[in-house]
Amino acid sequence: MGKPVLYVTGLADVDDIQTLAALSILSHVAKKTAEYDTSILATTSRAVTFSAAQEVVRDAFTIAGRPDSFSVESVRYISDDQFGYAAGVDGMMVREQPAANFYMGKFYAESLIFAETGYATGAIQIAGTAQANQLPFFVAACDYTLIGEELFAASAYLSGDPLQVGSLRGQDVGKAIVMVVLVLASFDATLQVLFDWSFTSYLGALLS
Amino acid sequence: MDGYATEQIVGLWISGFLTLCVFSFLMGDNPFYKFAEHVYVGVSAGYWMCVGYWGTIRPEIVEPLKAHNPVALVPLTLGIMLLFQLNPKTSWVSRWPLCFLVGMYAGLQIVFTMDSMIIEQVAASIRPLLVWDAAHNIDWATTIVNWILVFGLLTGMIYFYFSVPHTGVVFGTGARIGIWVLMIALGASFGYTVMARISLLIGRMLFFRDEFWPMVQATLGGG
Amino acid sequence: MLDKLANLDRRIIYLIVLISVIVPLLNPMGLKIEPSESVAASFQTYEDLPEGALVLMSIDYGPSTAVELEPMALAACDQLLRHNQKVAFMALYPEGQALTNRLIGRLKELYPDKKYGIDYVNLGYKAGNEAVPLKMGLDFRGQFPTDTRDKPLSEIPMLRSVTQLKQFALVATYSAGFPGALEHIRITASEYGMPLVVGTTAVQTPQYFPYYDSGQVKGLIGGLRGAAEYEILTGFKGAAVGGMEAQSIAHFTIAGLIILSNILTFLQFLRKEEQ
Amino acid sequence: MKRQIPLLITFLSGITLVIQYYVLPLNWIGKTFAGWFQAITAFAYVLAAISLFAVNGKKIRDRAPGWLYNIVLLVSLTATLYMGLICDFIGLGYPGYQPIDEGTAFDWMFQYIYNPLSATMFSLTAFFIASASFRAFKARSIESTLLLSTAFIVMIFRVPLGEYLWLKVMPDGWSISWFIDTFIMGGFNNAGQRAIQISSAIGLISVSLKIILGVERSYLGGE
Repeated sequence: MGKPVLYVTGLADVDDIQTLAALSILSHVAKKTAEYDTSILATTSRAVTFSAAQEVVRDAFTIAGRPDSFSVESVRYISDDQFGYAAGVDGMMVREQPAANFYMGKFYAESLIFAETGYATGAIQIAGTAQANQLPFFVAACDYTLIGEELFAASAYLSGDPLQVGSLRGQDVGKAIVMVVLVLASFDATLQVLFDWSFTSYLGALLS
Repeated sequence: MDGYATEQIVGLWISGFLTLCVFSFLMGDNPFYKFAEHVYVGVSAGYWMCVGYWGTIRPEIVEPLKAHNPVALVPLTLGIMLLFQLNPKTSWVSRWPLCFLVGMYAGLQIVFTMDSMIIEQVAASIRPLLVWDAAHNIDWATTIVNWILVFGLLTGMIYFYFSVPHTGVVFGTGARIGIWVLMIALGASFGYTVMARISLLIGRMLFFRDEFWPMVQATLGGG
Repeated sequence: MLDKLANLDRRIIYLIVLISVIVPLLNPMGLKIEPSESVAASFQTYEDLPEGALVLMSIDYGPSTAVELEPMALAACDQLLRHNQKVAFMALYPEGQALTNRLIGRLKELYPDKKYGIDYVNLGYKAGNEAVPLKMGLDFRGQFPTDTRDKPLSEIPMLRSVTQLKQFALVATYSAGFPGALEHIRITASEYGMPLVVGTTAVQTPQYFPYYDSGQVKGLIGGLRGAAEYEILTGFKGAAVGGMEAQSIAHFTIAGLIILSNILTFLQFLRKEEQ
Repeated sequence: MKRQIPLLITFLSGITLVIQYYVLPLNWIGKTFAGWFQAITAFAYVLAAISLFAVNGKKIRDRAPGWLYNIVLLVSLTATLYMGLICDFIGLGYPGYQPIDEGTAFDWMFQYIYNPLSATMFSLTAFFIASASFRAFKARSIESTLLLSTAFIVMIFRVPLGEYLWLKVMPDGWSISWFIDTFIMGGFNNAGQRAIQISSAIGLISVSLKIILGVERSYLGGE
């Protein structure tokens, strides 16, 4: 009952990793709305993403044990054109007055139009994208924003698939290596400046 | 006739008209904008196909085939298989070329990402935390920048480190400072993006001031 | 009154922005522009090229970002032709080829004595994103067998002896997005070791600053501001300098809007506290 | 069968590209694969144009709402293809010139139709950023306050008027553009951008590995 939840997927098709992350998060959000019996509105701008989103929401409602309350109308294809998509979703925001807006996936300049209208309707707004130059606008206008890698981490975490979570762990090992090398090498460079001696120069002398 | 060839005059009138059609979107969606938008979609798809043919399909496929080089048959067949995507029943055929593209794209990412985007970037962030200037006292500016570079990157990476909850001294404060560094970086990017967007509008106003208006004066105003 | 002002109609804001751009364009103030370090470095990289050097210029932008990038490319071409060096144009962006035609049209006006095929040539657009710099580095003539007029490279005077990417003294990319500067940084510069100058839109400048800081890129020119600085350094009378005043007024307007909106929210918050 | 062979193609093309990069005598494979990759990408443009004919043709046949605009789209698509491709096939082209070269009708269409439409379409974002700045960009948390204040500094002092006013007010030893270049861009922006880019580069390599090894299959879409 009450106001619906609006879930906006980005402009890219299923061949883009950000759209896939958006669909994986959509399944989790749809499951939650099914459990709390609130309606969900998912909008897409590509035909293939549209059919994939329909599958995702139907499965989510079935898993949540309420296959009957899934309506085909809840997943909509708006338009392929960037500003046509923005205008279409804006119209829905003003008409349906959703309580919460999700913007997940690959967004370009139209991210501004969504965030602005969403803010004006007073909805809670959560965004997530890896598009570096759209992040400032989502951060400034939305209540919470998944930044870059967080979008993929969230989709892996929510999907619960051991392979996805495992690969997340693997990537963290890579990041840990970068952090350790950064700290040690900077410390080493500082020694070089202070005492004109450092581990690397010492090793270098040994090897040569 | 006063320095403007006829096709230039016709062209500038059409450009002016189409520019105003697109700007009319600001007053709300209307037939002029829809007209301009559909012309844009049609012309851009046509442009991409023509340039794609002359630039790549002809030299990679048509000419080798004319020279009876059989190797060019491979990209030709893979290309035609891509067109099967149009009909849902035969769309599985288009998966073969798609997989070649995706596989090669993945191979390219592995090969060209490690060195230029990770190793060289980390190397450039390794800075001494104390720097003397010529007179052998502390060069405060460079030292502070080095601290920001080293610990900014470190805390930023902690923020993107997901397998440990961001609580406690190291990871809690680390992630906290990390998000602040990211926010200042995104703030700078926000400022630059505003600069970019405004210059797009300046570009269109320059079109009216420097190209469209002189032409109108030259042709209608009798110079 | 407070609420009416807080959610002002969009169209009034559009009008404010339009006025803030048009007014300065009609009467310029002639403000001084200070060239920044990364733009001066790009200028110097071009200046240090030897006499008669051959430069590969990759036009990787479309009409929507031409306002920022075309002035940079034009000022650089003017600089090259003035030192009678040679420039070969290529494009990773489909629209880059047609915009190269426009550049060549302007160069013909500026330098009537310079000839196509001797001082500048258009090698055109190649589809395939990263695959183009990859193949170009392995076998330049294999990637660009002919120019856009189907003339083989062997018959083009300036490229007759050119078979490898290494024979170019410098690669410059004027890039609006993908494919563009990042592909040239990762492949042309990092992989094949070519000196690279990057001109990019203001939107992408922060993303490419780290590559200038790490030395992978010899120079970085960012946005209309960078183009204006470059025009001042080369003394080329271009479009970018004129736009900078409008840029200033518009920025002050938008900054004012942000401050006003936050003040209004704060006042609304105070009023709600009193009730 | 429909999934095994495509995944095998992805694996082979990815692995081959990685191997040929490290084994130098094999890099003729890289060259041939790059040629095929380019040809197939060009075919994707052909596919896009044909699917436009299919989608819009259907809408016109069913008289879907706004079908007049679909006719406008197809007319501009066909006109562009005629000027850039078909006129050459039927011999009405420009002898010795590709029909898309300088001075051709195709080039005129680009300069006076495609160019203004594309440039104006994106210049709309200047208006959107202004209205969003006023209505939605609030300093509601430490993070957004940091972001907006940095954006404010960059917006105001990266333009000549800002620098002019700063020099008027501050003693001349203090240069604001030096401060922005050194600390905001040279320090925080580089640290923050590197944190974002290095994390996404590591993520990119991980996803590419998953694609080549067939762990990540969702790009194949439904069954």
